[in-house]
Amino acid sequence: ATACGGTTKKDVKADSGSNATAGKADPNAATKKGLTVGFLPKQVNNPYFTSSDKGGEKALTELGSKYKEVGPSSATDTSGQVSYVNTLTQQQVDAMAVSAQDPGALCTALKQAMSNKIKVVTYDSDTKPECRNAFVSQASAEDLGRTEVQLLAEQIGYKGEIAILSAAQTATNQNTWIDFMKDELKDPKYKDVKLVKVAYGNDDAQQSFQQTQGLLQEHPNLKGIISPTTVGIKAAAQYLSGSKYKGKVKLTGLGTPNDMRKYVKNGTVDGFELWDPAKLGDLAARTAVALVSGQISGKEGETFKAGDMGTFTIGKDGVINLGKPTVFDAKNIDQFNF
Amino acid sequence: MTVTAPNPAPASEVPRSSGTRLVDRVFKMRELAILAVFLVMIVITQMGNSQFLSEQGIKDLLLNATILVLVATGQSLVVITRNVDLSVGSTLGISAFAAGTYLQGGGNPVVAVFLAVLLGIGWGLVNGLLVSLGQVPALVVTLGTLYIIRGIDSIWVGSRQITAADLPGSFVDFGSGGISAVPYLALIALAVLLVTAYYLKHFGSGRELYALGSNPEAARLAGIPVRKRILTAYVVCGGLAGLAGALYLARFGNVDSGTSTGYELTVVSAVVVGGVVFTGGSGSVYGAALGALLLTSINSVLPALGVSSVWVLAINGVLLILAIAVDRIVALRVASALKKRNARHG
Amino acid sequence: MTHRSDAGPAPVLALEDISKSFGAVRALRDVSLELFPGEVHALAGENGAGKSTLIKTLAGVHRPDAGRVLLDGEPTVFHGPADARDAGIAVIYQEPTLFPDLSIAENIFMGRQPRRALGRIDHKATHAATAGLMKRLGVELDPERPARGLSIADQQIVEIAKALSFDARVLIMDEPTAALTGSEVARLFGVVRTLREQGSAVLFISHRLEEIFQICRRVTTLRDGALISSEPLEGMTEDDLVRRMVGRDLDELYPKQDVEAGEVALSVRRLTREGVFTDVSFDVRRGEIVGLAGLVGAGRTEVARAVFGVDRWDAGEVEVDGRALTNGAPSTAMSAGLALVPEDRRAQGLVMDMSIERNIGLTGLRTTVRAGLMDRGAERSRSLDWAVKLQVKYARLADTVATLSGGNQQKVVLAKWLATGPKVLIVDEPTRGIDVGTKAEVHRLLSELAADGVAVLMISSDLPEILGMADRVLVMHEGRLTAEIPRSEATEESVMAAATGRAAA
Amino acid sequence: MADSPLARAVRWDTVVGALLIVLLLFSFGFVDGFGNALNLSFLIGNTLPIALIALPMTLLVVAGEIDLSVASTAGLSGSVMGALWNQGMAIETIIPLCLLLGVVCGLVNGLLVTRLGLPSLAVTIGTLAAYRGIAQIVLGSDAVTDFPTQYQDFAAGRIGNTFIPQAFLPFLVLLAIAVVVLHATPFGRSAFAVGANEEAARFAGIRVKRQKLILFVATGFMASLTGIFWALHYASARYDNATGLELSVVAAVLLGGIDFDGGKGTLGGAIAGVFLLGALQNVMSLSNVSAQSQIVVTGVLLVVSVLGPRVARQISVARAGRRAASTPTS
Ligand SMILES: Nc1ncnc2c1ncn2[C@@H]1O[C@H](COP(=O)(O)OP(=O)(O)OP(=O)(O)O)[C@@H](O)[C@H]1O
Ligand SMILES: Nc1ncnc2c1ncn2[C@@H]1O[C@H](COP(=O)(O)OP(=O)(O)OP(=O)(O)O)[C@@H](O)[C@H]1O
Ligand SMILES: [Mg+2]
Ligand SMILES: [Mg+2]
Repeated sequence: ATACGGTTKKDVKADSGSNATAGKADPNAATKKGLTVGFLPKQVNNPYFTSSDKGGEKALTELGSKYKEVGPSSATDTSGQVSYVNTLTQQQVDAMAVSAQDPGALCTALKQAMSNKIKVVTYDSDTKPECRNAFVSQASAEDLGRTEVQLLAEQIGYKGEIAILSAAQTATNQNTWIDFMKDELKDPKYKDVKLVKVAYGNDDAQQSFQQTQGLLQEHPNLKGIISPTTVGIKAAAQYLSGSKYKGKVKLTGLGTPNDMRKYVKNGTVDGFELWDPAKLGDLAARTAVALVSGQISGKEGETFKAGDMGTFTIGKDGVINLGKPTVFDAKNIDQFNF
Repeated sequence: MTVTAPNPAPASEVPRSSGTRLVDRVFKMRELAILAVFLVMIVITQMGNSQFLSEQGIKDLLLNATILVLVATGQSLVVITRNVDLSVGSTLGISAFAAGTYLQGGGNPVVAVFLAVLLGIGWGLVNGLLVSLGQVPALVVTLGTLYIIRGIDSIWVGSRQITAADLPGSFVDFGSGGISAVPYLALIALAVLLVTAYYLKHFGSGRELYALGSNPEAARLAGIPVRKRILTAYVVCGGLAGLAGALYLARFGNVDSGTSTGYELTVVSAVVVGGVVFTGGSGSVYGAALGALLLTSINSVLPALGVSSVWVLAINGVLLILAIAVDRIVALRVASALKKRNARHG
Repeated sequence: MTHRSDAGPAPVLALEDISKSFGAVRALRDVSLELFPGEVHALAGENGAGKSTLIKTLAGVHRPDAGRVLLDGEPTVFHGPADARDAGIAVIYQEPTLFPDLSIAENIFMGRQPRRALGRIDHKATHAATAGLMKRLGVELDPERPARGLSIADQQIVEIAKALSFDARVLIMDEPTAALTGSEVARLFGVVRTLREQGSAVLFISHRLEEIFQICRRVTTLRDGALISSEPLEGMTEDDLVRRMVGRDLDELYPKQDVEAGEVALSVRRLTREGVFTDVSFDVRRGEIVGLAGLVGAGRTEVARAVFGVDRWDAGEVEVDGRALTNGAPSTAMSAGLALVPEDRRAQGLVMDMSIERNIGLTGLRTTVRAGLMDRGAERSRSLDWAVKLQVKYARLADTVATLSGGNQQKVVLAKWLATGPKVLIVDEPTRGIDVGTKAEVHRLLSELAADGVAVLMISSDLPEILGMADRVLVMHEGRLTAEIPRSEATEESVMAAATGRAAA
Repeated sequence: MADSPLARAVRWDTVVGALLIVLLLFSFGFVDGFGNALNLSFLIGNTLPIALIALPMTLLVVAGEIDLSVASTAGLSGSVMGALWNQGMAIETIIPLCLLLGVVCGLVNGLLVTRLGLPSLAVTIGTLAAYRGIAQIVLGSDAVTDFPTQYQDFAAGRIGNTFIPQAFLPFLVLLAIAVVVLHATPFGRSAFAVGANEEAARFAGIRVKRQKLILFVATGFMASLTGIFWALHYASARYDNATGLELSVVAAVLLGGIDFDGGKGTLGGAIAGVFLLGALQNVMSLSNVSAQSQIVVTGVLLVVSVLGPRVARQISVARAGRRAASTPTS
C-alpha cells in the first residue's frame, strides 16, 4: 500500500496506545458475586507469583467469587502462556489477571478473550495497553527506580562506583526502572557516584552469580550493586557473603524478606525494598471484580474501593499503582514473612 | 542419537613402529588441545584484567567448575557406553531440594549429602533399568525421565524454596570456604575425578564400559555383563548428579523447583567439548572435566574482561565452536604428521 | 545319524537333535554333531545351510528351539556366550567382532586381563601376552594400536589370537581363513595342529575345500538346515563332498572363457597415496580379467578404494575410457562406468538394517527414477532380477539383509554392483565366504561379463581363484606393484615370489 | 525376524497416529471447550512452529545428524526481521532476507559438520548459543510488535469461521513436499542409507557430505521461516522468541518414532507425534491439569513410546516362537 510497493513501518499507523475500554462505568454498581477470576502468572511455582496469587485468592474468597490459577512452568515459554490465555477463554472465566511474559505476544489471545466478554487485568508485567482493561502496577516505576538509587547512595556515602545487576535484557519493567535510576543519578548530589555497568543475570542463580563475580573483577573499586530482581539480589548476596567482599561492597535492590533475612543479619546487606506481592494480587483481584461488576471501565480518573487497602484511582493508560514499596533492614525485617 | 563421531576414516594414523611411542602418545592425548585452548583463554584474560587470577578469582573459577565437573564426570561414564543421561539436571534439582528440606528441619549436613547422593542413585537406577532392561534408546528414555523427575519435583516443591537462611551456617560456609585459593568443593570434585579416571583405566569393569560402548554386539559375544555395566554407569551418573545437587545447595544456598532447568545441554556440551564421543567407546573423564572447566570459565572470562552482557552469549557460542574445531584440527594435523613420519620410517 | 560307541574318547561337546527357527525360516532341523578331543572336525554346507547358526547355538548366542547340548556327556544349557566361554569353548565368529576403540591387546583379553593386587589390570602383562600370541601366529601387529582401521584380514587374525588365548578345550572357527592368504593360513594350521595334539577339539568351517582336506579328519555336512552326513574325510574326494553339500555335481569352478582383449578401459597412472601405496600404474582392457594378488596388507584394497574415489590419492591419475576421474568422488567414478565390490560387506557393502531390495536398489538411485521420484516397480524388478541371477537365498525381498547368511550377504553386494551394468568392474575378494557352488556361478558370471566387454579387476587372496580366472596377474608387495605376470606364466610359485618380494621384479 | 503381521502392525508411527485419533475423538466427546473452532485453531496455530521445524528435522535425523540450533535460528531471524522493520525497510524485502539468513545459519552448521567432520550435536549446541547471542546483539531489549496487520492476520487468523488457521494450508503443502522428498525420491532414499551406514552409502556413490549439507540448509531455512511465522503469529519479535523450542521438537519427533541413531522413521510418525503432544497439552489445560502434571505426562508418554513397541515386539516374537515350536517337524 505504498509508493515503492512494500509495506514499511511508516505505513503502519501507530496504535493509539489507549487501553481497551468498554462501555460506561457505574461507580455505585453492586459488587457481583460468584464470579470466576483466572490468575495467569508468568510462571507457576515461582514463589513471588505464588504469594501474589495467594493474595488474589484471599481477596476473591472474601468477595464471594472463585479463584483459579493456571500458567506455564517456565518463565520464557511465551507460547505456553498464550495457550493458557486461550484455555481461560475456552473455560469462560469472568475475568483474568495476567502477568505478561511479553508485551506483544499475548495481544491476539487477550483481545480474543475481551471480545468474548472477559475482563482482562494485567499485574506485575504489562502488555500493550490496548490488550487489557487495566494494569495493576506494583509501585510506580519512578518510585522504585529512584528509591533504589537513594538507598544505595546512602549506604556508600554518596561516593564510588556502582553497578546494576538486572534480569533479562528484555524485561520491560526492569528496563523502565533502570531508566529512572539513571535519571535519578543525574541529580548533582550523586556527582561522586558513577554507574559503571549494567549486567544481566537472566534471573538465573548461576548466571547472576557469575555476573556478580565479573563485576567485581572488572571493577575492583566497585562500592555498590543494585539488583532490581529477587533472583539477582539473592544470588549476588550469596556470592558476596561467601567472598572477601562481604560487607565491603554494598548491595540493595528488590528482594523478599525471607530470601534476604540471612544476609541482612550477617551483614552482607544493609537494606533493600519490595512491595508486598500479596497486596499486588489482592488489588489485581479486586480490580478484576470491579471491572466485571461495571464499577470501573478502565478509563483514567475512575476510582474504586479495594477492601481495606482503601480507594484507588485509575491513572493514564489504565494503570493503577499499588503504592510505595517498603524498605527492609535489620530493624524491621523480622516483622515480615513472605 | 547419531553424531558422526570424529571420523573413523583416517585410522591408519596409528603408528606401527614403537620407537617414538612416548612422543606419539603425548601428541595423541586429545585432552591436550582443550587444555591449550583453556590456558590461552586464561592468559589472555589475565593480561586484560590483573584481578582475574587473584586468590578470589582462582577460587571463583574453581568453584564455578566444581558442580559441572562432577556431573560431567558421571555423564561421560554413561556416554562412553554409547548411552546418554539427559535427566541429570532434573536429578540435581530434586536432590538439592531434598537435602535442603532435610537440613531445614535441622538435619546433619553429612547425612544431607548422603541423602542427596542416595536420591540421585535412585533415579540413576530407574534410568539404568529402563535403558538396560528395556533395551530402548537412552535418548528418549532419559528425555522422558527428565520431564518426569522435573514434574515430580515441581509438584512436590511447589513454590517453596530453600534459602541460605534455612541452612546450617557451617554447611553454607563449607560451600564457599576452602584452603587458600582451593575451595573444599573443588577438592571433592577432584577426588571424584581421580578415582573415576583410575577406575576406568585400571579395572576390568571400567575397561568393559569402553568395550561395550565401542561395539555392543561384540561385548555381548565376549560375555561382558552388558546390562549390569550400563546399570552401573547410570547409577554412578545419578549418584554424582545427586552429590552435585548437595554441593549446589552448599554453594548457592538457594534451591527451588526450577533449579538447574536446562542443565543437560551444558553437561552435554562439556562432555562433547572434552572429547568424549557420543558414539561411545572413547574419551576420558579428564577430558570431560577439562571441558567443564573450559565452559564455566568462558562465563567468567567475558564478564571479567568487561564484555557487555549483550555480547556474552554470542561469544560463548563462538568460543565453544572454536574449542571443538581447534581440537579437531589439531587432532587431524597430528594424525597426518604421525602417519607421514611412520610412512617414512617404513 | 551315526552314533559311534566304539573306541576312542567320549565327545567333549555334542549337539542332539537341535532345531532353530528365525520366524518362518527354519535354519536348523534336528541336527546332531559330536566333537571329540584331539580332532579337527569340518562343518560344510552351502551358504545359508545353517553352519553359523549351529555354531552360535554351540556358543550360547542362540538358544535352540528344541534339542540338547551335551558337555562331557552332561546336558547343559548355555544362557549366554559367557557360559559357553566358561565351559572352555572359544569361538571365532564369521564376522569379526572387535572393539574398534580399544587396543588389540585389550580386544584379545577383554574381561580376562591379567590382574595385579586389588584386581587392577596388569597392562604390561597384557601387552606381553599379546605380543606372544602375535609371534605364534607370525604376524606383526602392534598390541597397542587400536583395532579401528585394521583390514579384514588383520581383524580376523586378532580374532584368531583371541580364540587361541583361551587355551580352550573346544575351538570353533567360522570361516577364519576367508580373508587370509596362503602363508597366514599355513601359520594358522600349524597352530591348529599343535592344539589338536594337545587334545583340543576343533570345529572348522571353510568354503575352501582344499583346506578342509588339509586339516580335518571328519566332516559334517548340512543342507537347508538338515544334517546330511557326518563321516571321516579319509577316502572322500572333493567331488564327493560337493555332492553332499549341493546335492548335485559341480560345474567347472573356473569357467574362464578366452576373450580377445579390447581397448584400454581403466588406466591407472603413477597413483600414490602417501604411506599406503606408491607409484602404481596399470591398465585393464575390455574383455580382460586382471587379477591383483599380494599378501595381506600389501595395499591392494587401498588401490581399489583410491581408484573408485572413496579415498583421495596424493598423486597420479585414473582414466576410464580415456576420461580422467575426479579425485575422491565415487559418484563421478560411477557415472563413468566404474563399480567397486568392496571387501568388507558389513561396513562398506551393505546397509544392514535395510531390505535386500533397497540395498540392491541403492546403486540405482539415478536410474530407477521417473519424473524425479523413485520408480518402485523398476527398483523392485531390478533387485529381483539380480537376486535371482545370483541365487540369493532369502525369504522375502523386503527382509533386512541382516537376516541373511554371510555368503548370501556377499551375493547381495555383488548384485548391487552388477546391477549398475559397469564398464569397469573392480571386485575385492568377491567370493569371500561364498560356497563352492555359487563360487563357480560367480566366476562364470565374471567370465561372461568379460566376454561382453567389461574390464574386470579382481583382487583376491584365494590364489587358485586368481590363477584360474585372470588373464594377467598383477602382484603387489608393500604398496608397490612388483610384477605383472601373463596367464601362461602365472603359477603359485611365480606369484608368491613376487608377493613376498623375492622376485627380481 | 520380528516381521510377523502383528509386529508390522504395531509399528510405532501407526500407533502414534492411532493415539492421536483416539485422543481427538475422546476430546470432542468429553472435554468442554475442545471442539469449538476457536480452540482448535489455537491448538493448531500454537503447534505449527514445532511442526514446521519437525519437517526438516526429521529428514536430518534420518540422515544421522541433529540440529539443536533451530530455535535460535528462529529467534535470530525474528530479531533481524524486527530490527530491519524498525529501520523502515519494507516487510516484503525483509522476509526473503530473513529466509536467506536462515539458509546461511544452516550452511554454517552444515559446513562445520561436513568440512571439519565435527559432531553435529556439539556444533549445534555451539550455534544454539551463538545465533541466540547474535539475535540479542541485533535487537537488544526491544520488542517489535507493529508488523502490518494483514501479515499478522495471515499468521494468526483463521480461514473464515472454520477451525483452520490460514497458515495451515501452506504448512500442508510443505508437509506434502517433505513426505515426497523423504519417502519417494532418490534423495530421501539416500538419506536413509546415509543415516544407517554412512560408509556403505559413500561406497554406493552417494554424495554424503552434499546430502547432509543440503539437509542442514533446509533445516536453517525452515527454522527461519518458523521464526518469521512466530514473530507474526504472536505479533512480537524479540531476541528470545522460541527459546527452548528445540527440545519440544526433539521430544515430538522422538515420540513419533524417529530413531536418533539415524536410518529409521517416517514423517507421518513425526508429525503425528508433534500434534499428539500439542493436542494432549491443550486437552490437559482445558481439563485443569496443572503444568507440573503435564510435564510428568509428557515424560511418561516418551518412556512408553519406546517401551511400548519393545514389549509388543517381544510378545509377538514369543508368539511366533511358540507357533514355530508347535508345528510338527517334517
Ligand atoms: N538373525 C537371523 N534372523 C533371521 N534369519 C536368520 C538369522 N540368522 C540366520 N538366518 C537364516 O538362517 C539360515 C542359516 O543361516 P547361517 O548364517 O547359519 O548360514 P551359513 O551356513 O552360516 O551360511 P554361510 O556359508 O553363507 O555363512 C539362513 O537362511 C539365514 O537367512
Ligand atoms: N579402512 C582402513 N583404514 C585404515 N587403514 C587400513 C584400512 N584398510 C586397510 N588398512 C591398512 O592399510 C594397509 C593396506 O591394507 P589393504 O587392505 O589395502 O591390503 P590388501 O592388500 O588389500 O590386503 P587385505 O588382504 O588385507 O585386503 C594395511 O596395513 C591395513 O591395515
Ligand atoms: Mg555363516
Ligand atoms: Mg584387501
